[in-house]
Amino acid sequence: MKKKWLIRLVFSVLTLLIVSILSFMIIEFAPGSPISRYADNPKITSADRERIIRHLGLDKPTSVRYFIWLKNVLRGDFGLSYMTGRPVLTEILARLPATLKLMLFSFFISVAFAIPIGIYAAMRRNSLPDVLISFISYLGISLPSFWLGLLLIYIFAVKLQLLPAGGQLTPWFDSSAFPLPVRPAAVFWEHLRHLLLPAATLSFGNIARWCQYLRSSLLETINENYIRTARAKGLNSRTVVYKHALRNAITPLITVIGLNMPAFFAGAVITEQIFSWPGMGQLFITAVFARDYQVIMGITIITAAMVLLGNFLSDILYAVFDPRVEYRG
Amino acid sequence: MRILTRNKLAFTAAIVLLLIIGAAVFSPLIATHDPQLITLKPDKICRPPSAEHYFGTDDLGRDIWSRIVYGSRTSLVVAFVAMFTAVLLGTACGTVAGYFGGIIDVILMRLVDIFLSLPTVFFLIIIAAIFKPGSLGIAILLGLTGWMGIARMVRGQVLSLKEREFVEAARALGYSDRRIIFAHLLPNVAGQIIVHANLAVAGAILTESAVSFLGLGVQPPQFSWGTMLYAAQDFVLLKNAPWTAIFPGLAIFVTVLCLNYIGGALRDAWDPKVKNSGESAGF
Amino acid sequence: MPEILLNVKNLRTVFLTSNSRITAVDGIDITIGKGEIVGLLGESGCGKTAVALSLMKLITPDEGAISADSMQFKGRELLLCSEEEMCRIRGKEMAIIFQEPMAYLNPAFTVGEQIAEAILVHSPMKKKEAWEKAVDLLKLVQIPGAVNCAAAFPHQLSGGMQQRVLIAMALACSPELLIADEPTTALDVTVQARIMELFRRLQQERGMSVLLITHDLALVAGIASQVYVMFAGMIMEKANTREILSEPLHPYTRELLLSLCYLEKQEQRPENLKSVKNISGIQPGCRFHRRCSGAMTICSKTVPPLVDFGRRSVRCWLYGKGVG
Amino acid sequence: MLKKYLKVILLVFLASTILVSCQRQEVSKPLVWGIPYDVETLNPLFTEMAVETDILNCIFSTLIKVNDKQEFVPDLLAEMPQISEDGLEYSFTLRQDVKFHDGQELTAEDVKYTYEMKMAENNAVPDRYIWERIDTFRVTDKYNFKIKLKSKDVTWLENLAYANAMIVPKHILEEEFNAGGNAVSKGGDFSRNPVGSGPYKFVEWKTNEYIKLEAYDDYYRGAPAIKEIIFKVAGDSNSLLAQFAGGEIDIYDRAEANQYGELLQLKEEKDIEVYKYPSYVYLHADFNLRNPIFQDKKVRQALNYAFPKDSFIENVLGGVGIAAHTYIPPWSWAYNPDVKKYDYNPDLASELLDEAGWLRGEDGVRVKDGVRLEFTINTNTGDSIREKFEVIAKQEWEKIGTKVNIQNYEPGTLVGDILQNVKFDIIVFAWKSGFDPNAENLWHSQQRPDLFGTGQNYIGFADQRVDELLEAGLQEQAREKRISIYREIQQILSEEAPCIFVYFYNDLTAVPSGLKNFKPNPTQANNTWNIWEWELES
Repeated sequence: MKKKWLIRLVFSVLTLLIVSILSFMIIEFAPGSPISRYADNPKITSADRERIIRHLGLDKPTSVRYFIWLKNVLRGDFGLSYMTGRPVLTEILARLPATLKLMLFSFFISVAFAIPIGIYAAMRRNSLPDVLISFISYLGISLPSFWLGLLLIYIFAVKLQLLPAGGQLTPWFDSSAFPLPVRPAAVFWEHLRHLLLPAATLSFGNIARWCQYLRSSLLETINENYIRTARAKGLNSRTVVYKHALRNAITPLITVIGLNMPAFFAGAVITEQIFSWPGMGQLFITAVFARDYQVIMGITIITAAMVLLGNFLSDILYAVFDPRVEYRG
Repeated sequence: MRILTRNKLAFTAAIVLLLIIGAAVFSPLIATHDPQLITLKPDKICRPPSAEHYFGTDDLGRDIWSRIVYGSRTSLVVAFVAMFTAVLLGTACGTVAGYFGGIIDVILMRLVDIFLSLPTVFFLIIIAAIFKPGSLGIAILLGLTGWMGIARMVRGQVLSLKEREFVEAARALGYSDRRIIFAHLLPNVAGQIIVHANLAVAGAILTESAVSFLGLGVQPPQFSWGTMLYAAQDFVLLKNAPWTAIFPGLAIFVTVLCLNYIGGALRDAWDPKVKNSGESAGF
Repeated sequence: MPEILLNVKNLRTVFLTSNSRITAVDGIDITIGKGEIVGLLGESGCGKTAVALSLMKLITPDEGAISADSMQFKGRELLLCSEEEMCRIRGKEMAIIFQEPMAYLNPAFTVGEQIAEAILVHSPMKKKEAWEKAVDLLKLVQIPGAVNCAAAFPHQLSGGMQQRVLIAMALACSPELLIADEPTTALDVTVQARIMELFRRLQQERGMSVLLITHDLALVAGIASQVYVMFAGMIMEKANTREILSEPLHPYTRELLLSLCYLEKQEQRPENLKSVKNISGIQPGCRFHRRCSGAMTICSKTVPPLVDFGRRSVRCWLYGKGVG
Repeated sequence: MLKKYLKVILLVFLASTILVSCQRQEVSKPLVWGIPYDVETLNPLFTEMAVETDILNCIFSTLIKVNDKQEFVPDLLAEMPQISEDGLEYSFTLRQDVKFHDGQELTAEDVKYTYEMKMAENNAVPDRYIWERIDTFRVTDKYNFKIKLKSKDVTWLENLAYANAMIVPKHILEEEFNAGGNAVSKGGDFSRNPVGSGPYKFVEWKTNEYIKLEAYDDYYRGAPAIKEIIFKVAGDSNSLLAQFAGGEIDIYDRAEANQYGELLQLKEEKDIEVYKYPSYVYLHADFNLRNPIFQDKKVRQALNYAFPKDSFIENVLGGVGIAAHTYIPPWSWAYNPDVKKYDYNPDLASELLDEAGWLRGEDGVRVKDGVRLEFTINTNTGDSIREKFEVIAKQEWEKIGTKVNIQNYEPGTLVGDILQNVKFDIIVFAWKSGFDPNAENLWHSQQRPDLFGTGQNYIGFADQRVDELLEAGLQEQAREKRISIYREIQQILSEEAPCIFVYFYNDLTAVPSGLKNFKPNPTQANNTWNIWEWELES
């Protein structure tokens, strides 16, 4: 079994390599170049341009640049950003925590809401609450996050002024202004109140999708015969649902959630933009527009690695929840 | 048709969807105005819904009702083509990988991983730059970049289904792989596929709008519900002329809703497991 | 007549589907005495399983509804028992063995866990003790390598093993009434015999009653004292085993007896709830009249009443002059 | 269990809300300035972004400044430089009371070092344009230096007023320069910990969150009144508006035109002031003169006549903008009020096309010599105003018998490919004029990048008279003579109509009404140019 996972790991690394080659080629074929940002700067002379191209190492052929890049990456050096001149890794690491914080919190929120709501809807299927839940879910699925985000900002930040419209922390927030006993609560709240709106925006669609998945999957499971066995043992309906049905119903959800990892990143790009969240999303967009190859490659590789990790974890979880898969697979 | 009448809700949904499709086909008959007609007069710009303009006008004085009617053409084509592409690719890949396993599985799943981790944005930019796709092109692109989820889901389902007794029985009876896949496996995965397909339609309508922002999707003067919604995402517009955002949003919502109800009924008809539980609505 | 354990009067079970109602059990009476083994005989789709589920009140409101004049178990009226009370009865006082073992075992848990769970629900015990008891139970049902088996997942076991696991699970709390729905279909003849032997032993040692539901007359013949013959949701004949075997009254019972003589190997038809559907769209008259060689005019018009002959009863126009 | 679960969530939320209401006691809040995105560097040697200028204005000083009346005033200099008769040599005298934030005195050596840094071979500074014109740089004593230009250029001095001519400290950069192998990096230590001589000291830069500055008490003009300034990154214009409305930022600079109404409405509710003032940025639709269709002046004029410029400004921009008729804004001293103005006149446009020989074909599209009058407009995606320009232009131009296609590109592609490789028919984007009317890079025939590899004359405009005038304008010192030079250039440009000058932007800035001495500055000096003077009355 260990060997199996090891092989999987090797394949993941190979996948990363292929992704890096493809990305490099794709970027290379994209119109525009890192110096196209100077096209509208009247102060740049053609000599300036050539000098910058040389400095960035862009005068070398693509394949040579790829191998230089690869060699450096293997040593942990992702190069310097063309935009800021700082190491790509530094740039990414400066933003990754914020992105992860938002993603993990939203993930937690999504799971925390989707699972009970999904169970509730399945248990009372076709009742009024279920119909309402599915209605809201469809709304969540058909509402674009940029729209929802703006709406939330308008209500909670502009009108009610309850929560901040953006940012991760108030720049002048000073925890020492609070007496010691409430200080942890104050810090916690300071973090939480900034997280609430973006996390809600990022989670709404997920909650909608996941709870409907779970509902449908639970309904299928509840019709399984082993549920009857469980009830025949004298288990109360709660145990039957939470232990026997849920355990089996959750497996398809795990795949869906694992697959949502890239979507989470994509969603984060828009959410981060709307809520001025200091994460990677904005870095990626500006890097794309500025054709900052180094940053793009860095983010691509790191997110690809995270996506692979997510898939890997979801596969492990899948095997844990559904022992049949492990058996022959 | 017999499938649908089983369930009044699904029946209603089917009628509504037919109406929407009808609107797309017969746009010129249903639209009250030229959807592209810009009227730069203060009394025409951002007007609320009225007898003249059922859904009001947008910030260039265009009739929103007519734009929604015409916009359905782009949106539906993009959504359905994207969905079919994704479902076809995903199901094929997932079934083959899950059923045959071994090296085929490994290769196909690595392919999925690669596609999942590629920077889709770049992919889209380049293809858009090279081919200048119209709405059909975008639809196929969206399908090509969105099949991986379905593939993994189908594979997972097939993996656990093929351990089930009926598949083993079928195999023991010497049925061909093709017969087992089409007669035994796919009908059992169909429920989940329909769920995914439904989501894919909604996803495609929305992704198209976001992608347009990057310069890869439907560009003016062409428009879709998604781009209408995107154009209305402005804070000021949202506050002062909410109908510019509400009606395209509603159009998407109703379509998604209908598809889901129909999908639910189709799945009931398809999936033997849920049949006798009286399960009707929902995914 | 021993002390009565279960007494059911006029049990009706209706299943709901999205477009119709199916009466799977149509007014049957069953009485089981303490320490008695009673057979419920009938072919696939006759509603046997529905009876089993109804007795345990395991039919959910979504699936259908049960009704009866009374359902007395140990002097308690089950119809009046809340779901909570039923939970206490199920598995402890009344247990059930399903056929199709693979489908009735949860694929996500080891069989040991599933058996231990059945024990833990009803008795305060440490998990480890329960596990040990589960292993004992597996030994009891003749599973070779019970310790390994307990740690296995259902899909890792053969059909016969799975069936025995289900039996072990049902026996976990030494129930007073065991409802065994085709308990030995998946087992080969020797194991089948051993299981029957086990039932008999438990009956004698612990005074356990068994409702043995099967299509296999031979199985019933060997073990049951009373036999109910069921066809299309109704009891056709009730008698003690000897009488049934020696002097079957109902044409259907006779048919069953004949088939026992001629068929060496019983066809193992999978039977489950879905086949109950066959009953829908019932014609008036005796349920059996279409297959009956001696059908009369009245048979196709009116349902015959259950004619009571004291110790035995039969539902056939041949034997009683009912109404009309 | 479900209910309990939901209850707990609700409880946490309620408790948090109560907590926040208790927390509402305002701590001494700094002045918060919203910026739409994070800056790239705080090293003025490498700066390119307007937002960077906002911040660098606080930290660094320049030799001279451009004030809100668009006049040169000395900053680090004791007085404006003396210019020799031939216009080649500039003599500078520095103030003697300027100290960097670390207490070291700012001297002529620092100025020279700044120049040397710009010119250092290994430094990847984006532009050397202004510095390359220097022939010699001579430090005469601690506070005096002389610069001699290679050739006469009356516009040269202006460049010294902006962010990329800010003076950096030699004693600090030297170390990095030597350690970096005769190079400093755009992302080097100095760019994240800048030390300047401006009114504010750098405190903290949290990537993509905020940059914090505090008052420099030893500033030579005296300690600034506002003690702390934070430049807070706020995503985009929607976010900026929301954060401004929610009180999270105090100053919203460069608001969008369509937000003007909203800001005025906010003014009713809050204590704010909204400034609307003309800017040097103008939107234009360039004709690609390499395309035979556009080589005929009459076609270009017709398209100019057929676009309803005034209606566009009134209805799409809500009046936040001023019609442009040339690249020089109406409030510039060089503006020519008598240029040809293309007021909306579709009939005249049709006539012009008829005259040019473009006659309507069967489908209503004009044809000449078998060529249809069909072309494509490009702009960058994500800019709703430009997209609106396109659809309006399409509607109006098709009325006069053309076929218009629209094709937009993601910004990187538009600039890097379509513009740079002049692959467009008509391209819509904006330029920012300098406040000096010189625009050699746009109109001189030697500045066509496809032919000469330099310049921004993407239109491909070539007019001998304009070339001469542009060259003369650089040599001429006297204001009156320059006026007549640039008036003639504008005359020719408006007649030739190489593009549609659409409108000059109006800049919008919303500030707390208690902010004193806020003097908006539409030049590249930006609005923080006089930040030392600001005071905040509550």
